[in-house]
Amino acid sequence: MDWWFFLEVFVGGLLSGVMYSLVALGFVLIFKASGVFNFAQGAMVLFAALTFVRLLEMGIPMLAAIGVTMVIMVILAIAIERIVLRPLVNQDLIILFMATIGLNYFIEGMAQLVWDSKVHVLDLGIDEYDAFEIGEAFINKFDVYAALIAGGLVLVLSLFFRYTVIGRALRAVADDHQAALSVGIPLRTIWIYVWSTAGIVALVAGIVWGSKLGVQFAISSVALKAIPVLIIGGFTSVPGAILGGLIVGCGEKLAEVYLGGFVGGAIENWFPYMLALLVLMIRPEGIFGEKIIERV
Amino acid sequence: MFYREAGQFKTSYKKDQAILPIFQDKIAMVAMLLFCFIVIPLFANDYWLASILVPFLALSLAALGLNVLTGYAGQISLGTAAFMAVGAFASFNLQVRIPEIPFLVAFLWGGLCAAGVGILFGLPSLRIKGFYLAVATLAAQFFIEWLFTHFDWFTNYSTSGVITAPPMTLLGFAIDNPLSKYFLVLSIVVICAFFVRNLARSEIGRAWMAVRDMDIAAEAIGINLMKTKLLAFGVSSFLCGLAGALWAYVVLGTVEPQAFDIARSFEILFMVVIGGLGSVSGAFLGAGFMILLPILLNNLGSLITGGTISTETIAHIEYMVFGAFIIFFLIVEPNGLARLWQIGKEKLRLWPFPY
Amino acid sequence: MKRDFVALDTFPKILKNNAEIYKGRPSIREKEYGIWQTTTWDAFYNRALLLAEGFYDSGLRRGDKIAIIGDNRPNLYLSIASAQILGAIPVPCYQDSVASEIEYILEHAEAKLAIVENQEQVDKLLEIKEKLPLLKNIFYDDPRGLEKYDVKEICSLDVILDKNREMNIDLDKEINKTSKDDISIMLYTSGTTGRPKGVLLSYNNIVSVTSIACEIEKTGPDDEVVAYLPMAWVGDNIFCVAQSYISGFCINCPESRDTLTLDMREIGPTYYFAPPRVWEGMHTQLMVRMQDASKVKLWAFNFFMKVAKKWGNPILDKKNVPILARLLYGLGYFLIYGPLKNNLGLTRVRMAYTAGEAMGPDTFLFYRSLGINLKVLYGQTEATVFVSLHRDGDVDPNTVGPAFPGVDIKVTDGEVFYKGSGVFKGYYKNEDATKETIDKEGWVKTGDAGVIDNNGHLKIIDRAKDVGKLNSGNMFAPKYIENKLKFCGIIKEAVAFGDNKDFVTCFVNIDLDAVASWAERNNVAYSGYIDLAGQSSVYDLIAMEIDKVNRDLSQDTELNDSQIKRFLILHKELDADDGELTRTNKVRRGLISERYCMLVDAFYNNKNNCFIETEVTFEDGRKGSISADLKIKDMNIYDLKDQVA
Amino acid sequence: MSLKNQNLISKSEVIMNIKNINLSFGGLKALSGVSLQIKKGEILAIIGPNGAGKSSMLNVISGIYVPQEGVVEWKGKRRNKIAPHDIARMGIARTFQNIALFKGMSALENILTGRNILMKRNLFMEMLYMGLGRRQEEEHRKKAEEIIDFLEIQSIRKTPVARLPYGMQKRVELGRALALEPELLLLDEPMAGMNVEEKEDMCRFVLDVNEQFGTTIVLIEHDMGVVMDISDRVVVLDYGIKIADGTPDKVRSEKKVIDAYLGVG
Repeated sequence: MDWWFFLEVFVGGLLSGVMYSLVALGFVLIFKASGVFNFAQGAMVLFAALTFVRLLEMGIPMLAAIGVTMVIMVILAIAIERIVLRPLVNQDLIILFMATIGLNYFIEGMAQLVWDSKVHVLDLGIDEYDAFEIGEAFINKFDVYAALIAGGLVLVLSLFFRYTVIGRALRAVADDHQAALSVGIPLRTIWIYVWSTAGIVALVAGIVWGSKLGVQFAISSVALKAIPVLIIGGFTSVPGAILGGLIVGCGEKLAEVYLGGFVGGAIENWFPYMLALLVLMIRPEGIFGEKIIERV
Repeated sequence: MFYREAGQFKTSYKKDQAILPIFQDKIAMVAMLLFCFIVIPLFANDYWLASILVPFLALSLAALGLNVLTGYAGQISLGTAAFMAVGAFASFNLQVRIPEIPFLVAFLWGGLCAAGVGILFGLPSLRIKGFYLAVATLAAQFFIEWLFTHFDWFTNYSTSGVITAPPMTLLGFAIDNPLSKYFLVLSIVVICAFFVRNLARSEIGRAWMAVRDMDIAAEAIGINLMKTKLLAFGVSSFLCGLAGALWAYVVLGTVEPQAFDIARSFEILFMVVIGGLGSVSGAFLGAGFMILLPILLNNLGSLITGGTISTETIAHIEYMVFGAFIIFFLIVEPNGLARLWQIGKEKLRLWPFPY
Repeated sequence: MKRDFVALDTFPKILKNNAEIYKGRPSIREKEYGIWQTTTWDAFYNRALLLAEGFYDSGLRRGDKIAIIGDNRPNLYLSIASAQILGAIPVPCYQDSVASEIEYILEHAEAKLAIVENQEQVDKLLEIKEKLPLLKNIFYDDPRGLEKYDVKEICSLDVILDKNREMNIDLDKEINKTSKDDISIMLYTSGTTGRPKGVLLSYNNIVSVTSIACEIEKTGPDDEVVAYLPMAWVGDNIFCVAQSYISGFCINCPESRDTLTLDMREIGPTYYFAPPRVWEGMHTQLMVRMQDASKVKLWAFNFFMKVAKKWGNPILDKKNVPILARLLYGLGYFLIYGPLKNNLGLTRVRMAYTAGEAMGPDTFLFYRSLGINLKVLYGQTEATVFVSLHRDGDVDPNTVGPAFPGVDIKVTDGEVFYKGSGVFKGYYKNEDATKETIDKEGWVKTGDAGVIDNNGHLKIIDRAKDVGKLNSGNMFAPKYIENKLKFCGIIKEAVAFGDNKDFVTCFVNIDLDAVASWAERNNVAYSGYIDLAGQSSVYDLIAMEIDKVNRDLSQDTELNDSQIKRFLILHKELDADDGELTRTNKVRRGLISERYCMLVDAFYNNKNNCFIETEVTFEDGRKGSISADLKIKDMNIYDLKDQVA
Repeated sequence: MSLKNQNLISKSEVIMNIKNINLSFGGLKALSGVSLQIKKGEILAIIGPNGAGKSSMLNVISGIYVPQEGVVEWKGKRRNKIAPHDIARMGIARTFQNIALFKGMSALENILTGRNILMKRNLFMEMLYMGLGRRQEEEHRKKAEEIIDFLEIQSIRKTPVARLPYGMQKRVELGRALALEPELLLLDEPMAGMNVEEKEDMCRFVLDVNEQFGTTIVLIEHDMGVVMDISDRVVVLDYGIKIADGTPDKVRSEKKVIDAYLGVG
């Protein structure tokens, strides 16, 4: 067996895993703060990416474009809170979940209606095929940068959670809604913050993925990839999301390379899910998730 | 106002527990059946039969199946299409292997296989709930889709992966024209609806609803959650499988995995949510809604813009409208059209009094 | 089914016959365990025999009395039938009377057995058993909570009905022994004065009168009636029991008090009797409910009600009506009247009666305008109900109709007398009372003041003894005034004074439901009845109604002086438990004017308010007292010449 | 004084015997060294201040919790871990502190659901609503109706439970438990949050159940007043330890109890 090749696959897996985590982060934020599983995260990635790329195409400088998109995402977050979440505030989580499915469709439709459904090339000035050489293994430069961005984002987020008022507030809510409310933090504002943050995370994910696959409808489906990541890592933990991403990433790559051959390939679509199922059966709350206790 | 119930008293439980205890409802039901079996065939043209009514009925059946699982037993599933696929492929394969099998038997077999697979993927529901479960069913969706695309055995090694469904003949005469297909599908759907209604008002149905409403209490009164949930998965998937077979054989005429992708799963989930969780009529209302809305939008679109509007744009608007409707119903009437219908009925029964 | 009731001259004989000719048809239904459990005529007959057997074994003999206490339950009706088979005399009692009242009746009637509904009644009887040496056994229908009682005299009816032992008495012979002059049933009239008297009714009385009634209304075995009125009241015995015996229709017993309306709706009786207060209650309720309807609905309702008011009665009376009006009425029927009747369970009603009290013409006409053939009858226990009765197409809301077939009516110096086949056999153990009620020619004095108008309709004004004179010398008929007041719907009870006085005054009880909903709509806050009754806005509301009545009275030369000058709203509802009303909810004038004499004085001493404290009895029998300072309000009086716009 | 007339079934036979059990979640002790005998046909009240371990005790009795130490004997046989849904089949039914009705169903359906364990499951017959499928629906409807009649809820038979007032819901839940025809009925704060009349009704029904069906009843409450009236025996818990066990009058007079209840009772 060729260890260099294995290494290459492994590292490749890890790096792509990081990109899953990037998407997963968005889910985690919202789930942590509101217990809502936001199925629309993928659509938000698509929307953010499309907005951003179209702004660029209009000739707006990148930083400005990022800024504007961020603002748009915040507006979107506010709109969602107003129109969707507030009326459903006391409903079962499962209802909220289905609502986000609806939201997912809405945003997907909107994104493509407002912008368009063509494939847009997003060039960050990194050559996709350029790679570092380590021994006989080739590690894709782009993936490395992506990983760095992701890492950076995680760092920023954790700082944000630890050192800002609102960040602490979010943690408080995550730990115990009542407590949070009793210290006088209105749930609504929290939700707006969370969704905005999630939106911005989506933007980052969108940029990264967009420049990898090109900005197109397909990238909304990376959300589906992120779901098993969450299950494995646990819905409530940022490091969990990262780790889950890594596991899924290299898991699927290795499986594809070493098993795929025997079963006609393309197993990365379902392999993560099977992995997730496995985890669910053993530890429903995920590796890092907090145990769910039911009171009789 | 049409309900004149005075004098409709019941002297036995048999009468009191009849499927439609109110006389006026009986009449309405009979009238509707007559309409479906006689009036529609007399007046509907092939376009309506082939591209609206038959698909509508097939999808209603799938929605009915999902409604058993999600609406009655409270177990959400995003893998409906996968179970449909199983139904379609199973019945196809049976017929390919044993050509002399009548297609109805094949359909039944399809349903049974789907039921089996459904129960298999239902197993996680014993440990996990809510959207965790939804995820488990997503796994089914992707896995099965993949299975049928990558193993030629299922597609009988046809090169394209797209295969035309075998012809159907019932008691000698072929079911090939829209009308005969309509009758076929309609009969199957009506029977299934009847069965589901009966289950819903029997011991099993109550067990399902108990699990849905308050599983701890359900356990405390001796309901075996595992058996009950798996039964729900079984019955639900059976119906979905049947629907899948119909979809492939009758609607498309071809058996192809692409017809059962995740989008279909969501479509059917939407039907159930919009139509109404936990009601038979909901499945039909929802399906009707989901089928008619696009057509409506198309016509509106071309009407307003005079045909200049691109189908793509319309598709996008469709997306938004569906999404919006889901949210709207979840907010305004989580029990969907069926509930609205029911409220209306209540009002009629109380008329002219407001309460 | 036409039968001559010469051979079949007693209920046992008729029942036996019914068991043959109506074999398999329902005779009595009871809603129990969620469905209408039905007993057929033959089954009913056989059970009756079984029960009779059991009664015989426990010592019931010809001529003995047997008390029946409880709500309308099939087994209680069955007990009556069984007793009659043995030639014993059933004595139904009001199920809500207190132990002492029951004690008096059972003691006076020398009851040997008591058949009661449930634990509540058993407890009452055990309370007074010592004082009733003659009372041998108590049988109960509903065993709930009675298993643990170990009193040898009490026993469940089921014990008898389940046992099937060999007959040691030939019941056929017993049945044949019964003759038309035997006493069929004994009913105690809760007299507005003094102790109740036991009215003896023979089979001849009941059969003859009832068969005529069935003739008039063409009742048949397909009719349905809901039994909900007290079994001790003559009406229930005639309208339900007797008529179902004669024409073979089915009696339906509701599931419980609080499901009555529901059960009414399910059964949809074809034949419905209700005292005015029930009709009025239904009407008020209906109007209150409609208040919350949407604008459109309300508009449609009001519009079509006008239509009905205009054309409903002519159509009902088969007068000829313009085709357009018919169409409009038809539409209204589809949209409003039909559903309305249906919700009240009156859709199938062929004939509807009211009696006992005067009924507000508006309410009366309201129901008729909906196409409900509501008719007034005037009757008495002593007459086996029927004295006079409205006929189809000849209905006048202000009268009680022409004389009942076979009944003669005469009015001598203001008081109504009658004679006919229904005239009772006498009061039990009370010769004097009997003598002073029935004179030698057999005329019975009703004690009611009335007149016969020019289309031969009888018109009741008041209790004869209540009719007094004002100091002006004009007639003073309190009841007449009180009824006029009560018709307005917001006044539940009224008591007028004026005999030997210069002017008329009255007490008022507001109708809590109606006034409360009024208060809601005009957001008047209140804490309870007393508070609400004391509110000056409520006083004004009542004053308006009284003013209407005064204007009305001022038109009548006779009653011009009877206009109400002063009134007050009582701080408590007049209540049968406090003896202020009879069990049939008639006001006990004398008692009231004694108990509240200080208020009456206040009226005529021009005081403007008066403090009063009264003792009251609560549901559970506890006593307490409530007090209030009552305002007295003055009204203005109209002269004859005043023309009303 | 006790409302119950005492000339009932002799309450000697022990149907459940709990020998000094210890129960703890993670670190914290819920019950320590509690022993308790439940005698056939009695009404036993377990009372105690909040956090005294009443609910834990109830869950031990019902079998949802299995104590780390100690023995629970059900009808003389030692009982080990059992599946939650088998508890009902053992003849133990319960109601919940905060109503756990099936909101999507009518009162009648809720009670019928209580009879599910007494029904046979047959997919096809129920699907066709024929044969057994229909027959058992009708037979058990009769039973359910008897309970409805017993609890005097005829007027709300077909009302969705969600629309019922609190007191009525509690009554329906009791009905659902009775539908199981249990030998042992566990009531978790049956009077919690009721007004006076509702409480009186509930008491009446509890007593009637006990008298007419001879059902053994264990109820936990922290409102002492009511309990003292209806129960034959009272057990008092405090901080997971049994501090008193005996007739209401006896218990009421015990110093420990008074201290534990200072201000509460």
